[in-house]
Amino acid sequence: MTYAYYPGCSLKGTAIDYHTSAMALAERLGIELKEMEDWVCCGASPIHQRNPALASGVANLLLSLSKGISPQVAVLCAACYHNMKKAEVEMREDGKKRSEVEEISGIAFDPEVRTRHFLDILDKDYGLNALKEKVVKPLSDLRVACYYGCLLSRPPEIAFDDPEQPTIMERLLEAAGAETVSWSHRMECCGASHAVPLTHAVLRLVNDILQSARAAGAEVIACACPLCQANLDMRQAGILTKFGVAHNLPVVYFTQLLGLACGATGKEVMIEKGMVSAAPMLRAKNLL
Amino acid sequence: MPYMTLDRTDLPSLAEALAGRGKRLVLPVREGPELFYREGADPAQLDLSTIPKNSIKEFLFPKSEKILEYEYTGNDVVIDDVDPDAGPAVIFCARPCDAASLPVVEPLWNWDYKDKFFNERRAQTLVVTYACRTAPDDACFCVSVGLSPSSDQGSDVLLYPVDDTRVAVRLVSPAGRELEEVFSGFKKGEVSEESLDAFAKEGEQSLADRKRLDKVKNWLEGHFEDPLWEEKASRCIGCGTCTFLCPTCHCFDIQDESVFDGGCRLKNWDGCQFSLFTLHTSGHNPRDTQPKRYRQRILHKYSIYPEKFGRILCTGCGRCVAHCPVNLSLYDVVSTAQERAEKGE
Amino acid sequence: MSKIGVFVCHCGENISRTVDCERVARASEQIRGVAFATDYKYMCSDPGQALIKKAIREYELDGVVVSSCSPHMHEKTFRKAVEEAGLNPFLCEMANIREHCSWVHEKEETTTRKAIELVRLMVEKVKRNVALEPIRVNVTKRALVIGGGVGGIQAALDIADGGHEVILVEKDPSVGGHMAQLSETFPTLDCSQCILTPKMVDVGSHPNIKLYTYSEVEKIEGFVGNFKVTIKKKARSVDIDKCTGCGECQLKCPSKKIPSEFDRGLKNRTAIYIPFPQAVPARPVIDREHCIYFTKGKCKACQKVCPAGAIDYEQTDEYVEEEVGGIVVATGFDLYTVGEQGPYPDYRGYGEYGYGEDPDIIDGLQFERLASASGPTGGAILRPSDGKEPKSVVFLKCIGSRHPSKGIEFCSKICCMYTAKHTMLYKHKVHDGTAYVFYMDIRSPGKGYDEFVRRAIEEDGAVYLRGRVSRIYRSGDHLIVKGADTLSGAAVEIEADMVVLATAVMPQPGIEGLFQKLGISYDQYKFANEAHPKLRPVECATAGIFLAGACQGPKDIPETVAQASGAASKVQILFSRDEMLREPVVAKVNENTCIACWYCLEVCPFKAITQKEIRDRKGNLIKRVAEVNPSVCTGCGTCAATCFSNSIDLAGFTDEQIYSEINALMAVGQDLFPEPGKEEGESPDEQAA
Amino acid sequence: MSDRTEGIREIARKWLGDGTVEAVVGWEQGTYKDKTSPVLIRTPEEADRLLFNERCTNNLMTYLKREPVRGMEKVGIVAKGCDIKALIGLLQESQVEREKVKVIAVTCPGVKKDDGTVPVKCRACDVNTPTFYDEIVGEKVDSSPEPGARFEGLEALDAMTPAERFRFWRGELDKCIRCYACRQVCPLCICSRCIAEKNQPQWVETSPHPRGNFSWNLVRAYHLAGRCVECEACETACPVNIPLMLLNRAMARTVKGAFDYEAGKDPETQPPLRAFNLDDDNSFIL
Amino acid sequence: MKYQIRLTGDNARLTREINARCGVDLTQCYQCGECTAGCPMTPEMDAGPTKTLRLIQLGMEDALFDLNTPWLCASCETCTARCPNDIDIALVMDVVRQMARLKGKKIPVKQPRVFQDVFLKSVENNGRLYEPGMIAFYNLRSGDLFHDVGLGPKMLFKGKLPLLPHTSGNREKLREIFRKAEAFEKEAGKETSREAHADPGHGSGSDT
Amino acid sequence: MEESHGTEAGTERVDQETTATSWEPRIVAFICNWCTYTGADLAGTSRMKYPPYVRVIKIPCTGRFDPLFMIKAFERGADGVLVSGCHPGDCHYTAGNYNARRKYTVFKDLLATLGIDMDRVRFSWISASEGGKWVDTIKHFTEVIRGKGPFREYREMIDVG
Repeated sequence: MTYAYYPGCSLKGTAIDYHTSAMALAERLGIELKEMEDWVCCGASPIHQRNPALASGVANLLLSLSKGISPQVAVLCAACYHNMKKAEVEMREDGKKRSEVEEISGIAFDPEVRTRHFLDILDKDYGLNALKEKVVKPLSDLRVACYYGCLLSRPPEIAFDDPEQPTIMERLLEAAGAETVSWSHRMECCGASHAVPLTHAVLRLVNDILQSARAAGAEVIACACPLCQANLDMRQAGILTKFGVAHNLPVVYFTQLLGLACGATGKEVMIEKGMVSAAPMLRAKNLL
Repeated sequence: MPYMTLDRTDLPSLAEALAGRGKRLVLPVREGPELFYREGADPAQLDLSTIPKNSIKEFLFPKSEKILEYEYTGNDVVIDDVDPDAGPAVIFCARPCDAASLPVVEPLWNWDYKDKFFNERRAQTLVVTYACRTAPDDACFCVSVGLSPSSDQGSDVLLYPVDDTRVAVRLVSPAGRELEEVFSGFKKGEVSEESLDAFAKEGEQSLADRKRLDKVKNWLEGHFEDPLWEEKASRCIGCGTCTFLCPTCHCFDIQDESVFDGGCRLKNWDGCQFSLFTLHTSGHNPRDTQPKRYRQRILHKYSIYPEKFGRILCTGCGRCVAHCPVNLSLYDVVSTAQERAEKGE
Repeated sequence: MSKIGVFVCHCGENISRTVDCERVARASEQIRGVAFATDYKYMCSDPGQALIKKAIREYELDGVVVSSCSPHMHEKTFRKAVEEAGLNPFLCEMANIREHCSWVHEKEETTTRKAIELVRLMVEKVKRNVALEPIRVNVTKRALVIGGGVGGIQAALDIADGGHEVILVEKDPSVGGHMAQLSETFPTLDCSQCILTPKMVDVGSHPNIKLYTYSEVEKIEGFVGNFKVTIKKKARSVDIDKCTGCGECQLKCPSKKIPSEFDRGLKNRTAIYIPFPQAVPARPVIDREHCIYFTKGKCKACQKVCPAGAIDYEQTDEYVEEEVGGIVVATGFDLYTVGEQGPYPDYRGYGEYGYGEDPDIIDGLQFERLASASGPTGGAILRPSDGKEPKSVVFLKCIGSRHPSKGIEFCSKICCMYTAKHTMLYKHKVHDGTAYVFYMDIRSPGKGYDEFVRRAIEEDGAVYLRGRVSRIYRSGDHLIVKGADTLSGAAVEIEADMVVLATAVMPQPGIEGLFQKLGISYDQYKFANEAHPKLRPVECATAGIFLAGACQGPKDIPETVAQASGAASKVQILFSRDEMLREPVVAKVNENTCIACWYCLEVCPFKAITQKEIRDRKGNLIKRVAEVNPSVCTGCGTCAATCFSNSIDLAGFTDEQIYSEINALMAVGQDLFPEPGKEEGESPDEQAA
Repeated sequence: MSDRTEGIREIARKWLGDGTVEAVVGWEQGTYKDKTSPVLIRTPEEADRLLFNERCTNNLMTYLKREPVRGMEKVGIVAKGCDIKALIGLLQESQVEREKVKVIAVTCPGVKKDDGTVPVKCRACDVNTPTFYDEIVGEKVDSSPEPGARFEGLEALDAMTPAERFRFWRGELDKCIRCYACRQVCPLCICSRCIAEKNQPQWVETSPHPRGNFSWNLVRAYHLAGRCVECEACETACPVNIPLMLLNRAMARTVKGAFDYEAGKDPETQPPLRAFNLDDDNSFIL
Repeated sequence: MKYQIRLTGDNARLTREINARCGVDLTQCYQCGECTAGCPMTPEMDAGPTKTLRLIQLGMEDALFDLNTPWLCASCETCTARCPNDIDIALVMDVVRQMARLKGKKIPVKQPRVFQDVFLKSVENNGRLYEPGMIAFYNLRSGDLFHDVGLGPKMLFKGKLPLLPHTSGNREKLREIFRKAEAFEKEAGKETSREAHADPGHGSGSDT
Repeated sequence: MEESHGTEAGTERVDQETTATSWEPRIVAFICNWCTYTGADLAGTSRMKYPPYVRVIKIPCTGRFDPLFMIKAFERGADGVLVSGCHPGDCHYTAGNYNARRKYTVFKDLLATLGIDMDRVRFSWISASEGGKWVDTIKHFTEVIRGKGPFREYREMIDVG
């Protein structure tokens, strides 16, 4: 199993732990994530907010970089996935759009190419049963709130699971022995695209999400998006200041937890990187 | 007696010269992969590489021809005769098998009724024939019906392509001889009568393996019912290709085409292979299967017509062999009949 | 030679003002086959008609062209007049020189010439007309009513009271339908069962009604007046004649945990059960899927306790044939169920409402059961999850309906009213509770309807919020409903104890199977189509089949009942004669040339064409050909136009007739390309003049 | 190719021997040049006459509609993938019963026309290895239809102005001699009485004058719309070389575009003129 | 009430312009409010998506570009996902922002616009995003010099911020796409826009 | 003489003929009994005015319309042919017009392929209440046909060889 891997900017920066843990996990599962050469930034939310055609043009460039590796493009960041998948689906289904985008990017769209989130790859290509076989250290007794956020399944055309009630992360983590909690805010937007310019508004959203997860008894939040992770993790200090609530709820990447379950060390999955560290809790449960 | 020769390259100019005096000009030209005789084609396009797909029949007996007009006034009908839409014509470089079809069908048009449309056209048409040096096609079998690749029957003038550059001219009919001056204008040389004989021999030689079909008539008369018909003709799909391409087939149908208060009567080609051909008003059809219709065609050509007019209604041009959509070969059928007659079967 | 009479009408001055009628008549005389032509001031008047009759006799006319107004105006008049003169009425045609000529053109040469040409076209047509005789069809005076809800009940009773036999087929074990499930009805708030039960009993005991419950229509053959219906009586496993309906079996049945269909899962029932106390017939049925005997082979508890010995495990499905003349379809509706795997696979669910899987998110019919005195809670409004009284209930309208992205664009029509009713019923029972209603529009036209909605708001304090809800999720003991109030522009969040979804009114799942058997058409949602949305709202395009109730589209009870009575009346009109007469404009097959490709059969909207086998005397099949049933054919001619070999023709509009009309467009005398300045080809009268 | 020939003969021998079929319709060597000719084989001994080669251009399905094959209880027929499309058409229109016809399918790398060129149907072929048959002979041949080949002739036609097109067709159709070879050879011209033979009324003038020819060819193409399986039999048979397939393919393109339908693909579907959709294109109707 | 609606004829031109730009037909909006109900940013917005769409339907151009709503949209697409009429509302918000920029409108809320600009500038310059540089530049441009300044050192400490920008071999290609897309956006919707401008006073809202 | 349709040649001819006013367009309308015929009646009862060059041939339903009718109409001198019936969903026979629409779709493309000037062929749905639409349709179609001039190309095929 070889995939053309598009990390995106965050995974080489603020979300280096996501990248590293995903690579560690992939290696243990025997999945090859081959990084595309000379990739550029997908532009995240600002790019389509500025100019939707530009967003699609850049996505088409990114998709074309998979040539020579695999038409299956593996993506970890939800924002990158969203931009690329959306452009891909649009181009495949709308001939007019396709020619527009091809014109702008100067690159012919290859209809064979498929943008795949790593969650989807683990679920459909690798399979829960195969994953179960690789688990050496089950995440027993760990109550996880799986957080999807918005961009993984919206619009519904790009979703790889039920767009309103996804269960893919729960299924993967349960396969690794964790207990997942049922909670209300798993799909609510954390406002990450405004994390910098409109911090005050974002604090409210993050607070609601953390509250909901805690109320459901979660000990840790697992997510699949570097923007969500950063936002939910880093803003806890701000929430304490603004609302006087100390959540102290670690927010980690699902790859980190799965990596641990599959035998990677805490260092290999960079578990220490979070602002609210998950390490003490995991250590207490003998998972580190 | 020597014959004059022309340069082959002069043939287009010759054609123009012959048609010069307001005559309609018909000559073979290439259309796609095949040749067709076409009226009004550019003589420069003259193509003599093989035998055209159509015959010259349509220039004497058009596929559709108005023969009268009528009009109602009140409750009366007024009928107007129509004259043939003809004028002097030259058919240039007809093949001998095509030219030979004219004397074959002439008695037919002058039998119990003299067909003014055919006759008038015939009288005004000059046929300049281009002899075949060797059989132009595998389907040819003119020798089988007593003709030859350099037959002069029906021709006013016969041209012999004696070699790659020269064409010898033989003025056959009185009408042809009247044109001596025109031909002389293009004269470049002469050949001897012997060389024309040699030419004719070479042509006949190229068809040496073709059977002489002299016993077919007899055989047919005794084999009206024979498994041969079913065996050969069950593949026949009943189209009109063979009859319409045939230079001697001459069946026609009369159609009235009317609008509200009048119309015209047309004479259109018809073919004996169509299931409607002999369909009676009662719904009965004496030739109700394709093998029966095919048998009729062979019988008419090789038995009935010869009986009545003393000539086989076939010039061996081979079009029905070459162009049958299901490759049902008339030669195959009649030569089988001949063989069986020879064997006394 | 034909002898056609042409009668040119002046219509007072309506025609003659712009058309030279006299000249039209004189020109018509010149047309071949015209034996007589005249003009007259008022052809439709008595003297005008007398003129036509006289000419028919005098000139022994074999065809008549009345050149006057539109045939839609007076075709019947003139055909009748012609018939009175002894000529077949179908030998009369009209040339429309008023609506299509004199009224729409100026007084010019061209207008008169057009009139002459229109006459000419019609003369040519009439020459090819043949005498046609009306088609007579026998009528079996028994009716079939499919569906035993209030619509079917009403239709059956009306027809039965009219003195005709009725076969009533209901798929469930009892008649009653959805109305039996309702608590109270709007806008009067009278008890649904109180008004329905007597009618159910009537149906059960009416001497003219033969009731087949737990039965389905299996096959339908034939046509108007002459249907043959095969009914499948599903095995009840109870001998309905022996059973007394004592209910002992229900008490002893050990399989008690089956969600009750009647209570929409809010209560359980046993495997042998009477669906509800007032059921008609009040006889139980064994649900073989859940019965322990049928699933495990052991038990027979019911058989042991039955004092009448009515339990029959060996019973099998039974098929009976009935002959009927007319059919009323009253198959009703079902509610769209929120969720991924509803009964309507073409339509997506509501993941944002948790697919409605939270026990406290219920639909309108479930609320009816909660509010019903005979319901699972005895009429107390208690939420399903824990039986607590909900202090705040949020009602959501347009769930599924008016939701193009979910594939349903129509308005379900009854939700606005029943939601208002629900808020009242709730408020009447939970005085300290609050009802919230999210709505997009309030649609309450109807007698007393809008007043009713206002009452819910003004007297019973229902809080109406104009907007939709984006999300519902559970938060502890509550459901959080996140909606919007577009009037204030604000987002709204409500902590609710219970949520009631007014889900879309959909046809019965899978009902298209029945519609296909009946040969009636249906729309994209599988609602049956009426013959004409305005003028034939209870008839189907297929003659002899009528519609009643929500199978045709969302309807409330009064509308359903009214339509049912309408359908019953249509049936009785059909039964009022021993024989039906039908227009002889029907298709006819030329069997000699038909090649049995069945294009005609497929394109016929009325299933009037069937396959016929032609056999020789020994019974060997010679060929198959299409055959038109003239009793069913309505004469649209689609078959004739579709047939490649032109082996079907349509009487009255035959190929020859149409051909002749087209042929008459051009005359030899017409100069189609006149030289500039030269007059156009003269019309015949000018030549004559 | 020779193994295909042997395969066909073997099956034919078997079927004729054990009474599976009364006769087998196949190709045999013709007597003119390298052409083949359709043949009806009735005994196992005769089976050796059957052959398959790249000159087997005829679509034998046309024989299913005519005597004597039509009257037979069981008949075997040799068919290329393209020929089988015609059979599917005949099945859709109930002209033959599936049980009656036993198909010996032959995988086909393509045939050649009389002039040695490869016909469009072969260049655009997507059924080199048939999927609908009773027996199949020959090695599997993968299909790789040349993109655009199917409709390539239409582009030139599309590029013309209507007036140019009309002139083009006027020239082509004037040549028509009404021999009806196109109709007779067409496996899907199934009418026992063609509309051109109906004279009460006579919608189509039988005279081979320009107007009659125009109507005839127009009606023929219309009656084949959505039904023509593009076997090219008509165009091949036409003795005056009218490009009939241009019309047929134009119709195929319309039907594909408007109704997403391709003839000869699926015996279970409805031919487009036997059905309709409520949301069919309405844009051209004012 | 800041605006009075005066309808003088062609009030549909904004709807048409948006349709021309992105293919979204806002006549389909029946103002149910589901977008507002689900929008995480509604509490911060002055109008909310539903009202925004209403102003577009009525052709209230001035009022529309005065709204902060489009700039507060977090692009979570909850509205798009749940719209009963399948209207891509998030895309409309993008397009409104785009139109405001092209038409040189004053932006009612500055930070998101500045963030967008510096983010894309960083991408355009480096091919990839250089987060520390982007944040610093953002703070400079937005005037909020110390925004999130506390987070920086923590992140550096955690090794989450790279010290030097990454660049990509496709940087030039990316810039070219930026240029072409810019040209394209100017071209798109030009027709409707021109038509709109040639016809002033039509159906636009006016200040009272 | 060069025969063509299309605008270049068409315009020339028109000038000549409109001044001469001798040629009149011949329009044949095949219309259904229930909708368009009644709509045309309504135009009459409302005393609307339209050019007198249309000849109506009534058929029960557009389902009855066989494309052969159109060919024959052109053969018999029509310069334009209109086919009109009930709007989708309104067919008196429920589906005749849907079947007709399929025939039109195929047939119009065939005519276009053969080079028939498609401006001379028109399909419409005109309901019983659309008297105005009938009038507009005829007016407009007449104008178009006037602009095109006589359908010489078709009619000249009449001459027999």
